[in-house]
Amino acid sequence: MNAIAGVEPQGLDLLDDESFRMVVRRWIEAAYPAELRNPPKRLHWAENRPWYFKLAEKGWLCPGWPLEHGGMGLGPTKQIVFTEELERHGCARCNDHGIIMLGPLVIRYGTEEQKAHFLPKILSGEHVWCQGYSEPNSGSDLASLRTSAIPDGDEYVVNGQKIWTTLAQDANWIFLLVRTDAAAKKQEGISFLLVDMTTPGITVRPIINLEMHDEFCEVFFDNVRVPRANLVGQLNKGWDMAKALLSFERIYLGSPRQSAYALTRLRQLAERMNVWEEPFFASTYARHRCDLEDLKALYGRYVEVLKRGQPLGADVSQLKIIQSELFQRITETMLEVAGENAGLMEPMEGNRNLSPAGQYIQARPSTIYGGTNEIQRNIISKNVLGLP
Amino acid sequence: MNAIAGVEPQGLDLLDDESFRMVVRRWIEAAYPAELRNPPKRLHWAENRPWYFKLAEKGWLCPGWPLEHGGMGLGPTKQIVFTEELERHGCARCNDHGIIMLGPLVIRYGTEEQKAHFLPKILSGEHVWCQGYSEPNSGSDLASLRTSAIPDGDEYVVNGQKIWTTLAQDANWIFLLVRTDAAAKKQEGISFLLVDMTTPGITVRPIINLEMHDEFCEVFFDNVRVPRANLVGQLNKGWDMAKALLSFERIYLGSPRQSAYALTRLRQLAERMNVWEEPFFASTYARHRCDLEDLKALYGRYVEVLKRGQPLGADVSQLKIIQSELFQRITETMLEVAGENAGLMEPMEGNRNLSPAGQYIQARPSTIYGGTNEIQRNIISKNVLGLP
Amino acid sequence: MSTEAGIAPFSEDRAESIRMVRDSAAGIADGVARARALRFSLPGFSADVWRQMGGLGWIGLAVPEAAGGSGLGVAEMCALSEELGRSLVPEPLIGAALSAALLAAAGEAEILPRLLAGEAVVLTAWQDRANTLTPCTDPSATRRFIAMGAGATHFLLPVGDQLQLVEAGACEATHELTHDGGHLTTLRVPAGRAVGKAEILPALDRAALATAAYLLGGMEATFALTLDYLRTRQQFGKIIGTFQALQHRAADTKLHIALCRAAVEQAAAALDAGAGADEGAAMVSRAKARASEAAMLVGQACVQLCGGVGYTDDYDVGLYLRKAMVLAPAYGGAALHRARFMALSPEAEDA
Amino acid sequence: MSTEAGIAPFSEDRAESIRMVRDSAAGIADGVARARALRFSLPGFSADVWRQMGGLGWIGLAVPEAAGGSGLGVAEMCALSEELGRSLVPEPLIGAALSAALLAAAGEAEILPRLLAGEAVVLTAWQDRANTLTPCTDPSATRRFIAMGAGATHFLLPVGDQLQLVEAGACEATHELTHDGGHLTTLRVPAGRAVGKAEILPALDRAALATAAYLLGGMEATFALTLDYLRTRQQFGKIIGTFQALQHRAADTKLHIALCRAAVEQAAAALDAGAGADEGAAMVSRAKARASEAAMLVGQACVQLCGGVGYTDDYDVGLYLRKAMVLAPAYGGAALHRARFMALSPEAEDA
Repeated sequence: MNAIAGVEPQGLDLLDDESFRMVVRRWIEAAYPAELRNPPKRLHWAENRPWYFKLAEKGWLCPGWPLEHGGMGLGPTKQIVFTEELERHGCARCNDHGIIMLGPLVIRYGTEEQKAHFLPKILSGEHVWCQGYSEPNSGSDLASLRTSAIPDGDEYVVNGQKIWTTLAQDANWIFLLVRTDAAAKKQEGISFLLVDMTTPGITVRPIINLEMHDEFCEVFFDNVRVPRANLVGQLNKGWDMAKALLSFERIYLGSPRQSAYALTRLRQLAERMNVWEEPFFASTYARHRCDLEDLKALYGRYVEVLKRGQPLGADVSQLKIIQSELFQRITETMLEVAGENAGLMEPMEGNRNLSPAGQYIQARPSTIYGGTNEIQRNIISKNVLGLP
Repeated sequence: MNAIAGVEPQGLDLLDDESFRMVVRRWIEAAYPAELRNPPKRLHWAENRPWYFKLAEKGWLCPGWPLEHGGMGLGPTKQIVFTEELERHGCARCNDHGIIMLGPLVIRYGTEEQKAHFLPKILSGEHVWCQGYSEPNSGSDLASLRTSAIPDGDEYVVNGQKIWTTLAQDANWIFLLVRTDAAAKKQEGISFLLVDMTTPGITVRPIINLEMHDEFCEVFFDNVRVPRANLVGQLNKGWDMAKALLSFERIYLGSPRQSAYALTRLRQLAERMNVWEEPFFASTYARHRCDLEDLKALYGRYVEVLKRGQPLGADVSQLKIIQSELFQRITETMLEVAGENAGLMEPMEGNRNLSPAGQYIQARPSTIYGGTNEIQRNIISKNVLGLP
Repeated sequence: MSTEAGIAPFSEDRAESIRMVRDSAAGIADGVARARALRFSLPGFSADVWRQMGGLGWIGLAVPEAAGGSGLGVAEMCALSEELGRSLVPEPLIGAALSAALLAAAGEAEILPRLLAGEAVVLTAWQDRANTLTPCTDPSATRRFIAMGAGATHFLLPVGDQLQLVEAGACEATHELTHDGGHLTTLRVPAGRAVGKAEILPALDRAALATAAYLLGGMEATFALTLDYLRTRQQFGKIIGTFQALQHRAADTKLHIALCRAAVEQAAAALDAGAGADEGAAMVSRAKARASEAAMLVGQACVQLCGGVGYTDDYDVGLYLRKAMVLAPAYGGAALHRARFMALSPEAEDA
Repeated sequence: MSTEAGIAPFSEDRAESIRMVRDSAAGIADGVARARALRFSLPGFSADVWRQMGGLGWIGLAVPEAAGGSGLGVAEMCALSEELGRSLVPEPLIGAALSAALLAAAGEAEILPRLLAGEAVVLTAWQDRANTLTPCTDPSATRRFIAMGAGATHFLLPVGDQLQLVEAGACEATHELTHDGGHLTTLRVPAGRAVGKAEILPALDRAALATAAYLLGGMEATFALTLDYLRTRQQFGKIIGTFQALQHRAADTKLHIALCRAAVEQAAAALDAGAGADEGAAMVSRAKARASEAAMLVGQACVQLCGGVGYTDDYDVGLYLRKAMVLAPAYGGAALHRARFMALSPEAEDA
């Protein structure tokens, strides 16, 4: 047995961090499909399921889940190393809402029956999940959501509409925030509900975005009947549960990976376009690079919080603002450097690394999703700076 | 008689614009005290009064006043040319509140007695005026001012405090906005009052600013008795009168002269510091220069409005924002270029042109005075863009 | 919607002529639906509309009447381009007007009338590389970045000190789609027919300025959509246009547009008034630099202000940003033009 | 006020040692009143306080114990500098610590003890021009930009590959006042006494990093004042801190400070951990570039947020901006340090 195959999930936690890193790296390099490295767009299930199953087979699908639920049972530091290695190799993001969002929530708040039913189906790839939070009139103000779930016998009847549902067309289950008490104050009447997407009354309509990609969808609910047993946690406490999970999202969105990736691409583009001698370019590039390194330093301070198992404060919003706006600036420089190539749909010269327009357009929504940067600034001014 | 001395105010209006410009230019070049060109700070009365009297003697003190009141009676175009020539030569700004603010107001709203009494005294330099609008708690929200004028017999009794009163220590008269109806809505209880600063109960306290200069003052009013005859216009209509005058201020504050002057200084500094070859500098300078030329083009469009005698719209606020922020950016580049000289109080090498810190500090309040840029942006979004 | 800040530097006569040109655009430039429908197809524009444009005298708008054109000025061409930009009109009018100007200057009289009538589509293939303002005159060089080249009937090329005309069918052409739904063509060209000589740079300047005007029209249109959104969309129980951070971002957007209009109209007026070669070129550079940069800033701000909706292909604001991505670098981007402005425009003596 | 974002890259032991250093600063760095009173005078600082600093072991904080210093690390020196920056302490501690480090490395043992005790003020005159990171070693060159040079008892100069010490009284010195109330000294220096050799660049890096930390402390102090102002000042019947445009500007200010702290503390930790020469210097450059730029941005934002009051000399926020004007370029400004960072720090291979 070689060093890779010989290390089972149970043994990984015994490795020191650097050995763990090398084990992970070698396996990824051997196992990851070369044609899927650094995909220019978010992949659909049909494209990334082979990788999903490879991870599942290896037992490495769910690094953060406890061993008893089929996860890798990694501590925070090793989870971070694991993610870094996936990013380093340019691995595509899976349809991972079941893995990173729903699984942890069910483990924390679900009944034993829910755990036994849902977790194995995520691990096996039988259930592919998507997340139904935002609504057309509840974007920044998520708590104003109106999709309703009215009890009727053993079921809830769900009516309403979700939007910006990532890869809903690939999913067969959706977890929803629904309003179960119309009279309560807005955060207080919300529950967390699991819905089989094959239930009659559900319609999925992909949204084409500026990349001409159908990453997001609208999902319509017309008298959709959902068993009461699919409610997770307490009735009308869904908001707090969802919010607890979102703190993960806030550091994830602040990870320097997007900016780092874009900067590498900018460097390659600059070499191709021969602009290092241009008066503006060297100083602009130096600025981006310092911005990136400083972001990495700041990010490392928050990672340290996670490693020590402490909660993240509201100030983590800083990371999201800094990273998303740096990502945008880097891609704006790409367009300047690219000159007349700036508008091309396909990568220049068929070289996937030279895709300034693609990177530029992907960077646009980074200041919008995950809570707009305006909202993040509100959070900082109120919850960090104590402004009234 | 030569061409200069031979042209009396009455004749100036007959000249074409370019001839007028040359006549003005030659006289300024001959008459203006060389040591006062491009003064690094706003001059006090003791310093600029010789120039004031030279203008007065020539009859050129008040370009915009009608001939019958002792002005030059110039149309808008020639007034603009006149100002441009003063700026071109680097003439110091006089203690000009009587000339540009009070005079026009008295001419428009004053009684015959007021005109006969006050206008000649401005022309003669006997009255030096300052403007009492802002108060400690009424800066951006000027209309909330609280300095009160309570009628008592033939007099008003004034109590309160003004602040940011430019060169109050040089002035012997002040024009005030005062509250004459405490019960009315805030814009509606304000009147316009002229006050002799030698009246008992007035205290002037200079404010030292970041330049270590005493350009602004606080003025305190403690039971100051002012004749009722010193009220200008209708009781409780002072706000509208003052506002009409402020539209002049808004284009004045949008004039490119400060930025143009600063850019020239930046160029001289860059030559001295030998930074034209620095990668960042050439592109930064080019950007400033394009910004300046585009500002000039935009400014010219508003000047054209004045030339045609039309009213300026709320969108003139654009000019003030653009000019003040460009002025600041140019001076920020100055500090970068100056390196370790950036903090020096005195000009570098005794050369008045090389005063990066002085210019930088002077640029700071340009986004604050005359209505902060935040207020200007509010005006644009509400009154120009129609946002709610 | 009044978008003027101050009074444009045009005489009353010119202003009237400009108004007429704008009015004439209304039939063709009436919203983005047509542009949207033509996206991502080849040739990506309508031959019928092209003939209409010929009939309206647009292709030769600034060509002298003696050469069969409408004999109007740069200001009119800019006004027309602006209207086209508002509706993202895909027909290659600016590129074809460049060809028409060159053909007229060269004294060509065979293809020019067909071009002016909208029967031919002649595009000028002057560029062999990105990020340049210098026409390529090498006959063997591959010509690149020809917008909407798939619809050309002929290409016009500077070769040595001559202009050569070549039929599109004789060329080896590849077309790469762009995010605005159009495409850029790369050409390998056989020897063509010499059609005379013309100064290319002044004609390129006019195309650059018209492109700036097109971008300006687009900025105003996308900003108007965004303001509508801000005035109606609600979050947190309030119209989002009441949030000061969004108000101020909108105000900043307005500033960019105002500066752009001032620069474009000043340059147009100067060219029409016969500005010297360097002076005129410097003003064009300033205007194109401003427009290229402002179009990106305005486009980005509008997408951001419209939030998630702004990122959908269905919503029109995104169309304008993607058009700006293509046109900002066309005929030279901001950095290139600022550098040229500095080179051409000496500064006043120091005071 | 907790200003930490995340957890600083220090071990628990170091964190404790840093806390002790910060606490020890409280007696001297207790607000800006003392700094204000000393402004615009020569020498502009207090000999008594200088001796106190010596007594507290600050001048030799990072000098090895074997050489009579406190033997602490870069992180402690940065923490101390940060506390001094909060109160704008005018004594030339960073400049003197640079001299102490050089004297210790050179094995000098005569003046060093007096310097460490606060009895002498030895400042290093390494610079002959603005905008440089390269020490001047020419004996005849005029030395410039020596902060608080009017209070020096001795100057230390790199001459050839030696260090020379010269008494202040033997030099021809001129002092130019700076906007922070201090001054910069220009020196013409006679031949001095050779005191040995030392590597100058690593010591300059530590001074640059300490200056970055001083600026960081100042940023946090002026921002705290500004937040207080925003929380209390009323206009239009509302606390101005409720206006979203001001809130967002404050949030942006916070971001600059957070990035600055991350960069400074990362560099300090790396130097203490024995980072390689280039790696350490690159991190210092990044930290100083960030601090120099952030200090200006933060200072400007705070003056603007405080409105008219912020522009008065009486109000403290202006003191910090004027200190930043002087310290942003000291030991190299942002552009210089970014360029050095790029030169020293190779990038990871492409993925």
